[in-house]
Amino acid sequence: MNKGLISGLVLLVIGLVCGVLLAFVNSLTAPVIQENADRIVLESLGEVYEGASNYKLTEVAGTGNVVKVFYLNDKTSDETIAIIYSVKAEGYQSTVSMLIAIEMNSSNQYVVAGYKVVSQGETSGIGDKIVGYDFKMENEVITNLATFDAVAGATFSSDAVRTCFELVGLRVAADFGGAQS
Amino acid sequence: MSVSALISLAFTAMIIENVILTQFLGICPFIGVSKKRSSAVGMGVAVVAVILLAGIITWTLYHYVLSPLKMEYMQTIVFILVIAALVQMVELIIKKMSPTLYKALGIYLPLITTNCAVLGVALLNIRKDFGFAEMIVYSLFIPLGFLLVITIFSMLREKIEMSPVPKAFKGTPIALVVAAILAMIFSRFGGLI
Amino acid sequence: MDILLPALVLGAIGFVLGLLIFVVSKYFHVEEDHRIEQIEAMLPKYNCGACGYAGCHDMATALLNKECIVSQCKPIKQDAKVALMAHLDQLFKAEKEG
Amino acid sequence: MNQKQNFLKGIFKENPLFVTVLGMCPSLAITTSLENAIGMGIAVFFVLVLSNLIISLITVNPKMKELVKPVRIPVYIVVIATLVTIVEMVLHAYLVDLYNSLGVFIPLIVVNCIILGRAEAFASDNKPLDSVVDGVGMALGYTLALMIISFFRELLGSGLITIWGAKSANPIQLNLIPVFEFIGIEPINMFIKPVGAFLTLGFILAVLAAIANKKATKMASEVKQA
Repeated sequence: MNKGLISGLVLLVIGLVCGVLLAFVNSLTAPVIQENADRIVLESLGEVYEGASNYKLTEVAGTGNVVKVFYLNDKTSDETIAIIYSVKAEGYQSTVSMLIAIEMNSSNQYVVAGYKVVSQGETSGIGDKIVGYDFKMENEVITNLATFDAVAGATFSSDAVRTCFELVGLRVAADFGGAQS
Repeated sequence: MSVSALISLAFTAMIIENVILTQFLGICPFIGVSKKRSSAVGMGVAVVAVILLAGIITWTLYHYVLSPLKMEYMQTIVFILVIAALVQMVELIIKKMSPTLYKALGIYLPLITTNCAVLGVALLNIRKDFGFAEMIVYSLFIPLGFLLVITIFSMLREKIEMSPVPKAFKGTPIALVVAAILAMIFSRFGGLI
Repeated sequence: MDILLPALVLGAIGFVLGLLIFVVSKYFHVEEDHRIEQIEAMLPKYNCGACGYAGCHDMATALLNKECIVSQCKPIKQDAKVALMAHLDQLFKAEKEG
Repeated sequence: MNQKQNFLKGIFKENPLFVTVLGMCPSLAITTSLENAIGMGIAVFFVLVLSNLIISLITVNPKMKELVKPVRIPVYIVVIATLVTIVEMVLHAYLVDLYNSLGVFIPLIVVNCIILGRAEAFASDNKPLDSVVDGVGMALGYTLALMIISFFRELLGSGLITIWGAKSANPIQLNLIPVFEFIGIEPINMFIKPVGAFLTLGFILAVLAAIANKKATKMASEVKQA
C-alpha cells in the first residue's frame, strides 16, 4: 500500500480514538463548568437584583449597545421573573457600562429593580461620581425618565447613564413577551 | 474597534506585555538561540512570520469551523496539529524553492514547534475574544516584541561572552540575570499608557 | 452524534495533514549530505535550541563541520553521547583517509 | 539500570529543569506562589506519566513502531494534546481557582519540551513499566524544581506562603513576616514580578553550577593524589 496513505490512516485512527475520548470527557465536565460559570454570573447579578441566585439563568447575546441579556426564570414554572440588562453608552471620554435589573409589578408595568455602573473611565472627581450615585430610578417605571436625577456638573457622564435606561426601556416589553412565549 | 485603540493594543502587545519579559512565552529559544546576533535576528524574523500565519489560520478555523460545530474544547489539539504541520510544510517548501531564504529563515523553523509563543498567541487570540483586526494587530506586534527583545539580548550576550563572569554564573545563569535586568527596564514602560 | 462528530472531524484533520505532509515531503525533497541525516538521527530531536543552534538539523551540520562539540547538546543521554562521539570520530577518520 | 536508578535520575541527575534546562516558560510564569507550582506539578505529572505509558504501549510492538515511525511526532502530539485537554477540562470543572491562576499555561503543557522529549528519548525505546517509572521520576523532579523556585519567590516577595485555601477561614500558611520585621526590612515585592522569576532561576542555576564545579575540582584532586 502507498506509504502516504498509511501515514494518513495512522493519524486518522489516532484522531478518531482521541476525538471519542475528548468528547466523552467533555460531556462529563461541560455541565459542571457551565454550572460554575452561571454561579459566578449570578453572584455578580445579585448586586442589582436581590436573590438572583435562586433562579435559573439564561444568557442571550444582545444587539448594538445592549451587550447581554440575562433572563432569570423560576426554576419550576420557567416563568420569567426578572431580566437583567448589560448595557453600554458613550460618556464624556469613555464607555460607561451598566447592569440594570427590570421586573414586572402587580399592575403589569416594568419597573427598575436595581442598577449599577459596572465600569467607566470618566474624569476622576467629576464624571466618575456616577458610580454608586442615586439617580432616583429605583422602583420607577422604566419608561418614566422624568424622575431621573443627573449628577450636577457631569452632564455627559449622566447622559450616558440616561441613555442606558432609555435603551432598556425601548426593548423591555418585547423581551418579557418574547421570553414567555 | 477604533484606530487609536488598535495602536494602543499594538504598543501594549509589543512593549508593555512583552511576550518574553512579562508573559514568559518562548523562553527556551530566547535563552538558547541568543548567543549570536545573526542567529537571534533570523530566529526573531521566523517567529514573526510563523506567529502571524498561525494566528490568522487558527483564528479562522476557530470561528468558522470549531465554533459552529460546538467543538471549542478541542482548540488546543487542533491548533497544535495545524501549526506543527504548517511549519513543517513551509520548511520543506522553502528548502526546495529558495536555498537563500532557507539559510536565512528556514533553518529556524523546526524550533518553532517547541516555541510556546506560537501556540500561546493562537490561544490568547481566542481567550481575549479578539475580532479580526485586533487579532491581526496582536499576532503581528507580539512577535515583533519578541524580535526586539531577542535582538537586544543577543547584543548584550555577545559583550558578556568577553567579560570576566564568576565561574558559577557562566552560560545560562548570567543570561537569566541579564534577562531580569531587561525585565526590570521593560516593566517601567507600563506607565506610558 | 455528539461524540461521533468530534471524532470524525479530528480524524479527518489528522488524515488530511498526514497525506499533505507526505505529498509535500515527496515533491519538495532536497538531496542532502546523508552524513548529516545520520548525525541528526543520533541527536535527541527535541529541537529545543538549548545548544544555541536552530534545531537538531542545524547542530548536526555544525558537528560535521567541526564547529561545535557534542556536549553543547544539553538533553542528550550519556550513552547516546558516547555513541555519537564514536560515530563522529569514524566519520572524520574516513574523511582524512579519503 | 535498575528501577530505583531509573526513578531517581529524573529527580537528581537528569532533573528536567535544573540540569537539562527544558520547560522554562511555565516554570518562570507560574511560580509566583507555591500553590500554583504544586498545581502545575500535578498537571504535568498526570500528562507525563500517561503519555509515557501510552506511547510506550504503542511502540512496544515492533510492527506498530515501524508503522508509526514516519508520522511519530504528530502521533505523539495528538496523544499529549488529548491528555492535556482532559486535564484542562477536569481542572476547569472542579478546581476553577487553580484553572484561572494557571491560565494559558495549562494548554501550553502540550509544547513543554519535557513531555515530547521524554516521549521521543525514552518512552519510544523502552518497556511500558520502565516508561511509567521514568515519567513519575521526571514529573516529581520537575515539580520539586518548581516548588523550590516558587518557595523562594513567594517567601522573599510576600513573606507569607499560603499552601491551600487562601479564601477559606483557616488556610495552611507559613508566616515569616515577623522575621522580616525583626530584621527591619519589607518583603521584596519585585520577586513576585517577572524580574524575580529570571533572577531566582539564574541564582539557583548558579548555585547548582558552583556545587558541580566544587565536586569536579575535588574529584580531580583526588585523582591526582591517587
